[in-house]
Amino acid sequence: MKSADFVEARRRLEAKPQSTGDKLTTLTEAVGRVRDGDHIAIGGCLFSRSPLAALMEVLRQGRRGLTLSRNLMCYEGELFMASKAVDGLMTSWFDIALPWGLSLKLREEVEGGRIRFEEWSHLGLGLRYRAGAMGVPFLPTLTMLGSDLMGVTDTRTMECPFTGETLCLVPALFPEVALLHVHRADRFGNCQIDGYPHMDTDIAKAAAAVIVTAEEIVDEEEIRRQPDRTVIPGLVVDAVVEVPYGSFPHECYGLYEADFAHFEAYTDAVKARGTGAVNDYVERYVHGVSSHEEYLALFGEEVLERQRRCAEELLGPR
Amino acid sequence: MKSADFVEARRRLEAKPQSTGDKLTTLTEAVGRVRDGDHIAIGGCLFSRSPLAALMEVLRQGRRGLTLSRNLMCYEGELFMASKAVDGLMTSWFDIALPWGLSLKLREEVEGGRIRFEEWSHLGLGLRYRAGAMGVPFLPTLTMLGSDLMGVTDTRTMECPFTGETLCLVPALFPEVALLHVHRADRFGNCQIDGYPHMDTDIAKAAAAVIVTAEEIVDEEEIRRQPDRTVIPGLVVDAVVEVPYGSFPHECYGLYEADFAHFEAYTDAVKARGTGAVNDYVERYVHGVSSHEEYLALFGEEVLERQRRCAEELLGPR
Amino acid sequence: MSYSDTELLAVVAARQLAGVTSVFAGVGVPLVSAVLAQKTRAPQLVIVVEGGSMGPRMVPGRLPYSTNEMRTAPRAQMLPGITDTFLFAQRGFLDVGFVGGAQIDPYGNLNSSVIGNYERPKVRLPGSGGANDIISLCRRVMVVTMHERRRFVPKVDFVTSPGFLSGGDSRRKAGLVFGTVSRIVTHLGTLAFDPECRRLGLESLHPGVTVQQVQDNTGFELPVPKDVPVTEPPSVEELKTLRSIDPERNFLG
Amino acid sequence: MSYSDTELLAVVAARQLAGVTSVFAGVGVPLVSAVLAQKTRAPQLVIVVEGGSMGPRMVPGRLPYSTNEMRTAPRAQMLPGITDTFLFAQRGFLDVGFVGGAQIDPYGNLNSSVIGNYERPKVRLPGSGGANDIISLCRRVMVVTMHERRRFVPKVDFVTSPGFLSGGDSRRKAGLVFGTVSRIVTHLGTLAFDPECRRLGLESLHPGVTVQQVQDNTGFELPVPKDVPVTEPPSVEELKTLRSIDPERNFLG
Repeated sequence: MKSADFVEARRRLEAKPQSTGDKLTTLTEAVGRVRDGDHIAIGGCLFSRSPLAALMEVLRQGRRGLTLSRNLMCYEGELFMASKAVDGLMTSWFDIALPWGLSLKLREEVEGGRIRFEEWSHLGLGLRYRAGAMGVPFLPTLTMLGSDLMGVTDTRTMECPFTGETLCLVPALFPEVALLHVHRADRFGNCQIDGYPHMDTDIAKAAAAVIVTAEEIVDEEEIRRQPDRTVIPGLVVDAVVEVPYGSFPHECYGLYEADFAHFEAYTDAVKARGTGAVNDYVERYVHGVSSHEEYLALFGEEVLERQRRCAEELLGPR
Repeated sequence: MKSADFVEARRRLEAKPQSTGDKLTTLTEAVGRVRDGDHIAIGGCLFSRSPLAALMEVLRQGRRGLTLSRNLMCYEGELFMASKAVDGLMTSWFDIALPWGLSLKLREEVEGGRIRFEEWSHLGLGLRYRAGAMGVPFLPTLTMLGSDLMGVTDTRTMECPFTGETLCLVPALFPEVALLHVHRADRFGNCQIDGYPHMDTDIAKAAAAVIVTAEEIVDEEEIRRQPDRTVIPGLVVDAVVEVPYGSFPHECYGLYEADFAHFEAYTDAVKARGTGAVNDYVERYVHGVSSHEEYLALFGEEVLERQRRCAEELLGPR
Repeated sequence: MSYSDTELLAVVAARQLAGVTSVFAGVGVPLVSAVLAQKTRAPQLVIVVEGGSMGPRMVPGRLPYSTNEMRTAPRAQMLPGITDTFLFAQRGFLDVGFVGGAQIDPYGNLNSSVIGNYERPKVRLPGSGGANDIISLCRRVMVVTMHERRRFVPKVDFVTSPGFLSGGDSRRKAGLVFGTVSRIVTHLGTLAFDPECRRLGLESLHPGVTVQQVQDNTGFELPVPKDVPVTEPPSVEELKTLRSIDPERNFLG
Repeated sequence: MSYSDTELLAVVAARQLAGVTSVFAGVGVPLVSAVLAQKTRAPQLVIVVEGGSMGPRMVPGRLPYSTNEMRTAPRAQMLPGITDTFLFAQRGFLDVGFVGGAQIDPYGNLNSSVIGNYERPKVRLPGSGGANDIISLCRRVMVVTMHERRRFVPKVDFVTSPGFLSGGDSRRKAGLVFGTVSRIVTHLGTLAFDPECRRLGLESLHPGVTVQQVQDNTGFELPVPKDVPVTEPPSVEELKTLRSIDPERNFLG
């Protein structure tokens, strides 16, 4: 799957009006920046700190022809396929997790030749984002060498000019859009994340446009009180939106645990009724509501509260 | 100046007994790991979070034939030259800072052809450590290209196989020893740093042996309470020592400000009496004392307390 | 004390971690084994999980389902980013890695991508995740898996994670300078590689398992040494500890 | 209101930052100028310092002596590592960079390494620090410097930081795809590059300065445009604000 090269990617950044000002906006406006055909890189990992509210809004706005990349892709990938919003997926792994079995939707689409599925190793894809973040065309690595992954991706081997060893070069990836969910941000887009950093900072720096949802928008003085906790500077962010429970029913470290019962109900439905159940899910959770608040109401206060307690039990109060 | 290549560097790591156990020791024992001829990479930057207590101990133990590398090198480099402990210096900048003028000692040694002085750009040297930390033989960059720095360093240019652009490749640097000073560590060597990270984590991962001094050794549970603040894992550390004011009279972010009056007195002495004053300084501050406690006593409680207040005034209480 | 196949596998894998400083483990049996090892023969073992957790203390009954959720993090020593976690392995800091796969061949190559043709597969599997990286970068890797004929195949449909490739020095020649696959640990026994040709052979049998049984469950010929050692059965202590780690048997089946 | 050469330089440099989003500035006059710009024409300006500080609010009277001490950090928005700070520039996020040097040639190449022969120099200078990186990686770089004949030389003894190298497209050909040196700001005037041959020429004069004076302080011939614009003198407001930033005149001399 194609990506801008590092020269085009930088020119694109330079051509964009850069702002260090206020970027606080609504989810609708922020996600409205996504265009048909864009490559969207998704922050978080699997069902941890996924920008689900933003992804649901992308679907609600009816985007088409997208490419999605994510280091480990969860059922959000199924929702995009069911919505026919996506042409290509780039990942190192696609599933929910061990207890919930293989993704039937992915199987149908790939086995039926209906989607481009490009697979990398976990580190391989991570280094693609990192090369992008660094503004270089590639990074050298020892991973992926010798495997058949080399043959199905745009990697190269080279002889190291310093050592003569064989290296794998993974090309930089420059997505059009990064969708990220963080713990807190100020209105200028300076972001802080608790717990796992995942690949969010690399994705933010690599992308041409960065859309952030945050559990909480805090006063800029709160960010400035602990600048060593900031992981994404406002300088690279285009839009920021306050979205409490913006990852739900995926988890947000320290705040709420993933709702495993929800995963179970979803996969049970797919097992029972086939991938039509994915369409039903999209109907109910994407198009059946008009906002993230209505979406959360489908889960109910009690469940949100319960998952908050689960997180606190596990990691202690914040 | 030579460095192990990435294959040798990894073999060296694998040959070393690796420990996840207790590494708490004394400054004398920890620094006793340094051998004549070693390449020591120095953490912190200029007069910020320098591992001065450890460096003074290296001199006290009489090491010879060392190479020192540091992104910006401060007067500690002068002390090593005056002690004839060092054969080579690798840095991007050598001085104290603007108000204190050029380093007379560096001038004498370089202009007299008595020391190997290898200069990189700041990022160039940073990427050398980072390549080492990543376990790859080089990293590509656009910096240093076209400059005369290319001709005096072991950089290469290559044509990018993806884009055809000319890239500068900086080779990985794998020092024998990393000397680092951090805010807090547990006895297993898990380290946390406040404020500026500088290049410490890259240096720690790149080096064959890692010696850490910490302002405070804390219970492991305190580290585990905020694992997202840990920047160097115990896994990579060989020795850890509690050394309060371990950077003094350099600064430690948030804890004490650099003692500029001390810099002034030092440079005034050099200006007045020539580089013999550097030898005098070594006599007094290195060999005139037998421990870091005695060294601190030369500054006096009052000065330490004053510099602590300066830091608090500037950044607020911790 | 009786035990299930999965329990046996977990106990045997845990024993492999005696003296090990760090283990790169995925969720399920590998992680349960690592926790068991910590509580038995390897108290200083640092568990590393690819989602970015070093040295966590897993909470019994709250074991994670994935490598990057907060259940994987309690009281960790460090939470590096995912890319940086793998780079610790690339630099050479990580001692042992545990991996698995849907197919494994006589050279230890693993497939977790597709069954059948790559472009139009019969079964599309989840993919490498970190398996390719772990087997390429850790010092020593062990494959931990149930022993089934459909899994042990003469040739994998796709090399997702490289073992010894086509044997001999082909792994080294491909640029994989470091790391090695040291052993396959299954619920029937352990398999190891010939030091020259790098083909798998039987190394040991678990209690009550016959050579024939292993061969029947392996889709290719396994050389058998003259005297095959037999594994010490899981002790009561080991089993009790194991069961206390996963009391709801989410992973022990 | 009268003003010193350094004050004039700081005011003129600050004006260059109108509309700029971020400036990569070293300590001394560049940093003072950046703070002045923030307080006058560029309230949203994010100051970036190579030691790893983004968006700090400098404390008047406690300005830093180096790019990485805590005086550079108060109430910053972020404190990235040094390498990562430069990588923001390499990726293209940083708008303007301010640099200086002991020598500068007609193509804007800077020397901060040695005077004389490289191996056995007459004067060993501190070295590049971040200057090479800033001029190679930022979008636009301005040289901010006192205007002295010994500084403006026909050929630098060593190219520490590349301007337009030998002119024309030689910078691009060396692989420096991005960034440009847009202007030299001195206490006498500003110099700019010919868009084709990339040689310096006079662009503007500060109040009361003659062309001859500039030429006398420049070690090579400067083309002079027909009508040379004259800089607006520093306003009372600008000077008052400037002096409030460095009340002890550590950097304003």
